[in-house]
Amino acid sequence: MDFAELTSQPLDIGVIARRVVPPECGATVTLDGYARKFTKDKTSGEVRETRYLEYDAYEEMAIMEMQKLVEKAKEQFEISNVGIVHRTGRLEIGETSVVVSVAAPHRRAAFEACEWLIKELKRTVPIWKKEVYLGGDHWVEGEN
Amino acid sequence: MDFAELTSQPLDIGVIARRVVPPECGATVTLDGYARKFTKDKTSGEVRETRYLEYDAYEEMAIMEMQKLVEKAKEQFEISNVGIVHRTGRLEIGETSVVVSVAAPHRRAAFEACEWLIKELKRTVPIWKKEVYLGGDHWVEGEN
Amino acid sequence: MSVRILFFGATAEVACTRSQDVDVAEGELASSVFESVLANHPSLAAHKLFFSVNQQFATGGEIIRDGDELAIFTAVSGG
Amino acid sequence: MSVRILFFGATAEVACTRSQDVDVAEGELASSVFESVLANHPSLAAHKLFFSVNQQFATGGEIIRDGDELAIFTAVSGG
Repeated sequence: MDFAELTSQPLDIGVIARRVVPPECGATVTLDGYARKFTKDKTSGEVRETRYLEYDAYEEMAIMEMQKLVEKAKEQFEISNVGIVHRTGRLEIGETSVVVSVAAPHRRAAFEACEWLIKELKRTVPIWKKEVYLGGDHWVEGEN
Repeated sequence: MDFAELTSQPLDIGVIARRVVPPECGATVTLDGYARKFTKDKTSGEVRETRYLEYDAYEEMAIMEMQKLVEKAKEQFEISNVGIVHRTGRLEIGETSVVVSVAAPHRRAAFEACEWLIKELKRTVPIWKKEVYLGGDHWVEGEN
Repeated sequence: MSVRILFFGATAEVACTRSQDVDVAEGELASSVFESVLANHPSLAAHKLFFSVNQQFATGGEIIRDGDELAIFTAVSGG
Repeated sequence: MSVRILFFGATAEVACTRSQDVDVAEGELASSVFESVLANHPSLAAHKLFFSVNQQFATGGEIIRDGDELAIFTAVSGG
């Protein structure tokens, strides 16, 4: 089964990885991103301790863009199933923000597709991250 | 934290992926192998329906070999932490047989290291798989 | 004829709203609608902005129709 | 002087045991110990075999000491 979802609930990567598995495949590659405690400011180089994160999403468009990525990945790579779930709202440090899981008959394709998907997701899917640290907060703007 | 373990208990890939995460990293790549229902015989090409799998391990040596792989991976790739857990004993269809999880500051290195680790694990770690199907069973011999 | 403009993340913070309805002329281009919105929120200009029309990334050349949903946002940073 | 030979998976099934103690001579090479074990279990020859001495992959040139742990197994198939 393929899926592209947003949720404000905690993500269980084991459950997500298992949902993409068809009975004829033997391996899944899963990318798991999470709220990190320390962030380096790209301009100043200063390391900040994050208190929590907040993700905002243009939900309807984000799901459409994620579905497009799933379709493109299935055209480009020999994979069976793809699942993408992105968390929204407030995330405590250590909580999972995104899971990209790819099942394939051969693991090479699963690795390639998973890496391509997370790269494209960060580039094209309309979701924004706010870092909240002691004494302030900051909406991260992508490099795109 | 790095770890290389064998267990006869069910694997929870979410828990394993989370154990490798240091606070300064933001992404983990996890390879999840599992007992597949259908297997193609490499010689005859015939597709068999597997009832269950059984893994035998030379436990002491397997853990040493997995620890060697962890050390080599940390030399070769810019990664923070590696966790490898392999299941032993009887596995029902769909259960996870192995989890390789790599946390890194940059996801490229995590993908590369994870792929290298599972390839080397399959080539060098003394663990053997028996496929039990209707009417027989068969110890799989690796290609090495 | 009216369209809805959505803001997210940094642009919602700067615009002090997540949504705003604006009147548009028949046959108006998306670029012209976006320009007038930006004129009302000059501090948005401090950001590199992206635009969408009906949930598709927009170049500005789109002809706007009644009820269209437009959005203005900064470079995405999910993941 | 005696060493223990371990079998796993297919070799344990063929040898009908997971472990066997054998007497060895002072200074005997691993290859010679393995050959005598194989002579007692001729059906092992149907398999491509790998060997270890004290949990390290062995080439056969290792000099065996009292109490060493040797193993005979087929190509690994974990994962």
